[in-house]
Amino acid sequence: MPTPDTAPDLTVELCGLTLSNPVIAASGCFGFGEEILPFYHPSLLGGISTKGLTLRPRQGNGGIRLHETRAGLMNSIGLQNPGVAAFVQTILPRIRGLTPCLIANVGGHEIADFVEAVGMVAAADVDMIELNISCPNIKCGGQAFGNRAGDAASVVRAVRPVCGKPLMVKLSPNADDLVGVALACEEAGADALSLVNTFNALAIDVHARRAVFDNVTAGLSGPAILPIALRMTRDVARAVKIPVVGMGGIETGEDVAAFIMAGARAVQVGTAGLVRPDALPVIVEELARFMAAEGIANLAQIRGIV
Amino acid sequence: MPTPDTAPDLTVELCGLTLSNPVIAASGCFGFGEEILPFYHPSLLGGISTKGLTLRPRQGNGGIRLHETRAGLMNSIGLQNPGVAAFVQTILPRIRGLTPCLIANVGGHEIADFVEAVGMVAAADVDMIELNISCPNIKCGGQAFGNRAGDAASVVRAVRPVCGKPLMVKLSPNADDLVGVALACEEAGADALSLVNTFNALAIDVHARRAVFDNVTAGLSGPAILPIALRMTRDVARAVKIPVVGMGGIETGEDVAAFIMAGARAVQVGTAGLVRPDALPVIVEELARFMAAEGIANLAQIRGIV
Amino acid sequence: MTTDLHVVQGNETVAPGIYRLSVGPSSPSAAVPAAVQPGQFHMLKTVAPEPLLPRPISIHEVTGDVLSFLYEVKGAGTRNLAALKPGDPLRVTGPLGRGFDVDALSGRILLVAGGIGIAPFRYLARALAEAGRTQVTLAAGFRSRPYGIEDFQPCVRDVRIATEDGSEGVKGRVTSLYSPRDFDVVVACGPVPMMRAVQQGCAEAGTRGILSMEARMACGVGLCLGCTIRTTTGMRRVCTDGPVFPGEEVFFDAHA
Amino acid sequence: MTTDLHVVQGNETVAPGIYRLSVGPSSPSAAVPAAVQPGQFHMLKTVAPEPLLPRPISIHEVTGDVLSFLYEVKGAGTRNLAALKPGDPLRVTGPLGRGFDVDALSGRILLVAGGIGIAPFRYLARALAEAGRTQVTLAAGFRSRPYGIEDFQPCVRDVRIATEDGSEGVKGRVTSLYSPRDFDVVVACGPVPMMRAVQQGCAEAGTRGILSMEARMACGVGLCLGCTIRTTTGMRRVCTDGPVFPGEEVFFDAHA
Ligand SMILES: Cc1cc2nc3c(=O)[nH]c(=O)nc-3n(C[C@H](O)[C@H](O)[C@H](O)COP(=O)(O)OP(=O)(O)OC[C@H]3O[C@@H](n4cnc5c(N)ncnc54)[C@H](O)[C@@H]3O)c2cc1C
Ligand SMILES: Cc1cc2nc3c(=O)[nH]c(=O)nc-3n(C[C@H](O)[C@H](O)[C@H](O)COP(=O)(O)OP(=O)(O)OC[C@H]3O[C@@H](n4cnc5c(N)ncnc54)[C@H](O)[C@@H]3O)c2cc1C
Ligand SMILES: Cc1cc2nc3c(=O)[nH]c(=O)nc-3n(C[C@H](O)[C@H](O)[C@H](O)COP(=O)(O)O)c2cc1C
Ligand SMILES: Cc1cc2nc3c(=O)[nH]c(=O)nc-3n(C[C@H](O)[C@H](O)[C@H](O)COP(=O)(O)O)c2cc1C
Ligand code: FES
Ligand code: FES
Repeated sequence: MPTPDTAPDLTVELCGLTLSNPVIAASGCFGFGEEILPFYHPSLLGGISTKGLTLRPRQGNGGIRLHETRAGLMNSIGLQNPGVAAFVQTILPRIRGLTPCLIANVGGHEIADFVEAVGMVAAADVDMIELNISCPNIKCGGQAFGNRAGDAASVVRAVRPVCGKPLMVKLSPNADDLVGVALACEEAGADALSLVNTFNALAIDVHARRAVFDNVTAGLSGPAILPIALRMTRDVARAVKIPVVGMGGIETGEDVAAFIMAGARAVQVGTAGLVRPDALPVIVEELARFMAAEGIANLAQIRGIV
Repeated sequence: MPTPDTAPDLTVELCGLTLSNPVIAASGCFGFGEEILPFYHPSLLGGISTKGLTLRPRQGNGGIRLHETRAGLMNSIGLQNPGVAAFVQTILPRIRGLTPCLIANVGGHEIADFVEAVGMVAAADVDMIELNISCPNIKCGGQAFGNRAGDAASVVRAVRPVCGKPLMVKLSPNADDLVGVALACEEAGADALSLVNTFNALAIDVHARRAVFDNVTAGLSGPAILPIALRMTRDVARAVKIPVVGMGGIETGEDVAAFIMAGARAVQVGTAGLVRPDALPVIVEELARFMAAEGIANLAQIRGIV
Repeated sequence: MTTDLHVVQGNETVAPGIYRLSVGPSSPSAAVPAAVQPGQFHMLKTVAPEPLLPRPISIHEVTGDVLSFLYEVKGAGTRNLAALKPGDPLRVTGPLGRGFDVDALSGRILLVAGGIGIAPFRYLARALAEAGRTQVTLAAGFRSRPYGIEDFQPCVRDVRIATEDGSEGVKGRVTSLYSPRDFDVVVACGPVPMMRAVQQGCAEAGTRGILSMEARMACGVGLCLGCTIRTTTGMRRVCTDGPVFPGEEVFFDAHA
Repeated sequence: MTTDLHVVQGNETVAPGIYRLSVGPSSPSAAVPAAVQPGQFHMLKTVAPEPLLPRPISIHEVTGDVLSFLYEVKGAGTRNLAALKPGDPLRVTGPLGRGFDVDALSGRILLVAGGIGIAPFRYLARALAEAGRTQVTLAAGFRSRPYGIEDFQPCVRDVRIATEDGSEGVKGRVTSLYSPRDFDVVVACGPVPMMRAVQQGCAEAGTRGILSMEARMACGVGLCLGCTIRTTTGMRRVCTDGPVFPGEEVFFDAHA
């Protein structure tokens, strides 16, 4: 047991990497880690998950891309990104030094594209791959890969051989059977799981009598979803043996503690960092203060206790 | 087209009943309709869905039953109710006159109980049965009936012969395949569907290092869930031919309009009526004002247009 | 029993973290307020969207159509209350629940308050005095400095104070201030562990105990069954069947 | 570029629904504010939990370390701003974005404002005057009564006003107040349809157009890609690549 004046140990081991703390910047909410530099240095965080990368550059979606709901944010960015080649050649050298845990988030609409993209990024100097399987699977009628265990397993199995780096699979909360998908991904070779991606949701402009977003539905994130994301994190963490990175609506250090108690190895924070650019380091400090006040020496003491 | 000074027509046809407006009090958030009398007469509403009834009386859950989250409410009431017999004998005669659309909400943990309970209530003077299939199915390892199409269909098929009244099946948003469950219920003989029940969610008291609720998880309702509930309502309304009653987080007349535009025949309002006892008639007025301002003569003009 | 926007008239700190709020009708033509019984409460909600739910607060004093509340800042809801300024709107729903039955309180009456549990006793003490009860004692316990104990005399003839840190009155718990045998009825309001101790003392002494119970509430008007406690007559709603219960009916095990 | 709590110094109505807010550092020891360029903006968020996101508001005036903003109440976010009182805390993140390049603005300069689009021009006009630009004209269009048009002289030599209801100045659209041919550069800020019309006029006349664009924002600092517009150089973020863009680069079809 620590004496009260021992600083709590916030470190986390994730797939062989040692993170200084469990707070990772969530994909799509942190660019490539450079825009935050005027506010703080990202080495204060456990790690960074990049904006979702795809094999080819994407312009993303037209029309409105953001819409606020009660305690939530809906987005329809449409995976705007420069493509993996530009990432590896131009961006990666610039950002490599920003964090000791650089996670390349990779999306795709076809298995072949996933394989090619993961192969390219995994061969470059990144620390981990996060496979975003919430994207609609063009070959399977537009259902997201992550919605069904079979589809999820096939994309994980396909990228596994080309991925020499730790492979984290990011689960969709819209899955038909979330725990089934999680188990299928573990079985197919995932080294870790992260969840949740955004909830499929709808906003209607009743005056215009149409959906707010051109794509009709969009993804819901933010504090509104926390209680559901926390439940899902616990469900998955209890079902699998590989580490689970939890996320969804985290705003405070105590929220992080809740996800750890629900079984998460580490967490990601997205929307809160959009609300306030310095949110993530503030959350890290809050977590340290909470642990000190509650006499928690390290996160293993509380992990999965609920 | 109405002249500007024609009052909009708010009536709704639901399974042969004509409701004066589409706003129905949601089950579990309106008792049996008597407590509201000091504030307004429930005949101002389209209808009332009663607190969930079970075959035998239930005390409900111990421990904390309510917990607030950002823009949401978690509850774990545990179907506290006096049982169908007491309802039919004692309560029903008292409340029969409160509304022309009295919907008896029935829950259960075994198919045999559902059949017996529905049989008793449907033989009494209620206007419709709402079958709550979100309750855990004791015989199937505690998974809710509503989580799988097969389980949902079997309970609907079992109660259908004993239910001489219109049968509305209330879907769970936690379903593995919501549209599949909806189609299975339609196929099994449901006259209408209502959705969503509460989302399975988790709250942790990080100071006590335990779940807030004795049952660990509890149901999330309120404005936080609206965007997901609205999306689900649209998904189901587009898939089935029977009428769909939408709900989840409705707070305003414009929210009602959004659900109608997403394809709902009518709506239910739960949590908002707990926040403020006169919320439901205020919502009805707001809807009327919205329709008048936008030149919408009746709800059919906007139903399902998104 | 009404729900409408009232107007804040005053909202002053009376001790660290303790405020006294008074609200009046929003217009002279507003409905005449219903008569409020001591021990009843109102659900209060500012116009802020969060927290979602209103908060139950006991009636502290009634003066004409002005309602006063005494409250302690605990979390987001009471923090919103503390930010109210004169002229601000406040949604007030009430009066709610079953208060104290003044007619049934007679003889030597002891009021036992734990911390902010003092809130409903001021109005009750006045009602008891007006009903001619002359043998009323107040025993109030606080963690540290007392608050809300002024103006009880002449309504009560004896005010006894305990503080856990000994900063005022007797050092210790409120239950050390009295012997239940000396009273015909003990009326208590405070945290659950205190209520349990008070009722246990009453039971042993054969003295009637009357408890004003707390519970988390959503609606406050009997709709949701969120505020129930286990009693000898089954699960009862604190908001409509209470908040005042005969002490011997309450099972304390039901509380988390 | 910092994010911290500032203190509200003033927040007055200047016209129905239009407010002028000024904020200062929360303590004398607070970091020296970064120099603010005209056309930059700040993300403002009150301590209220809803709406979740801060709101982008252009810099209206800078006086020492006091920042002023001119804003119109549109929805929940600006309603929260309007409720601020002196002494209240306000989270201010900025200065953000690429503002007007004063060095590149020369010759006969026209500032075209639509409604609350007037906000950034006061600080710009002062900067232009300080940079020795003497041929600056302001054309401002309003639905009804004008606001925010005081104090432009002597920085600009001509102020032209249009109102759609004719209540002041010329009745009609702001674009009827000028001919783009009479200017070397036209700088516009206002609603998208106005910007489209201004840019079209500029294109036809061969005059350089400079537009300060609007978009819904989440972060305001380039993280989320929520605020992009389609331009000849691809999707660009209004918050970091803009809000000021060369008019000929903007495709207006991308707007809903
Ligand atoms: C009938 C009744 C009358 C009351 N009268 C008064 C009064 O006159 N003055 C006063 O200061 N308080 C009174 N309370 C308690 C008051 O309602 C709570 O302190 C308040 O709701 C806390 O809300 P919050 O948002 O500030 O804190 P929250 O953030 O909601 O909670 C802070 C802490 O208080 C606990 N809590 C939340 N709600 C309640 C509740 N209803 N009862 C007990 N604990 C709760 C939470 O578990 C948490 O530990 C009364 C409660 C009831 C049921
Ligand atoms: C760079 C920049 C500078 C701005 N400067 C000023 C300024 O100095 N003064 C001022 O009054 N306003 C300014 N705005 C616009 C201001 O940000 C919006 O009016 C405000 O965000 C609306 O928030 P709300 O919560 O009040 O309304 P909401 O309820 O969010 O929205 C009300 C209406 O405004 C629309 N809207 C929401 N956000 C924006 C937005 N960012 N841009 C355009 N329309 C929007 C919505 O679609 C809706 O129709 C600026 C916007 C940008 C992007
Ligand atoms: C604007 C925005 C863009 C996002 N882009 C991506 C993305 O490219 N890839 C991905 O896997 N997740 C993406 N997400 C999802 C987040 O990484 C995260 O899973 C989700 O927002 C829930 O966490 P939060 O509530 O903390 O934001 C995005 C979320 C937002 C709000
Ligand atoms: C306190 C509470 C009790 C509920 N009890 C029931 C119930 O007994 N039967 C049922 O079908 N739904 C029950 N529900 C679910 C609601 O009827 C509704 O489906 C859900 O709350 C979503 O709507 P809302 O966001 O408008 O509250 C309950 C909800 C709450 C908040
Ligand atoms: S708080 Fe809803 S029944 Fe008591
Ligand atoms: S608002 Fe987030 S990138 Fe511009």
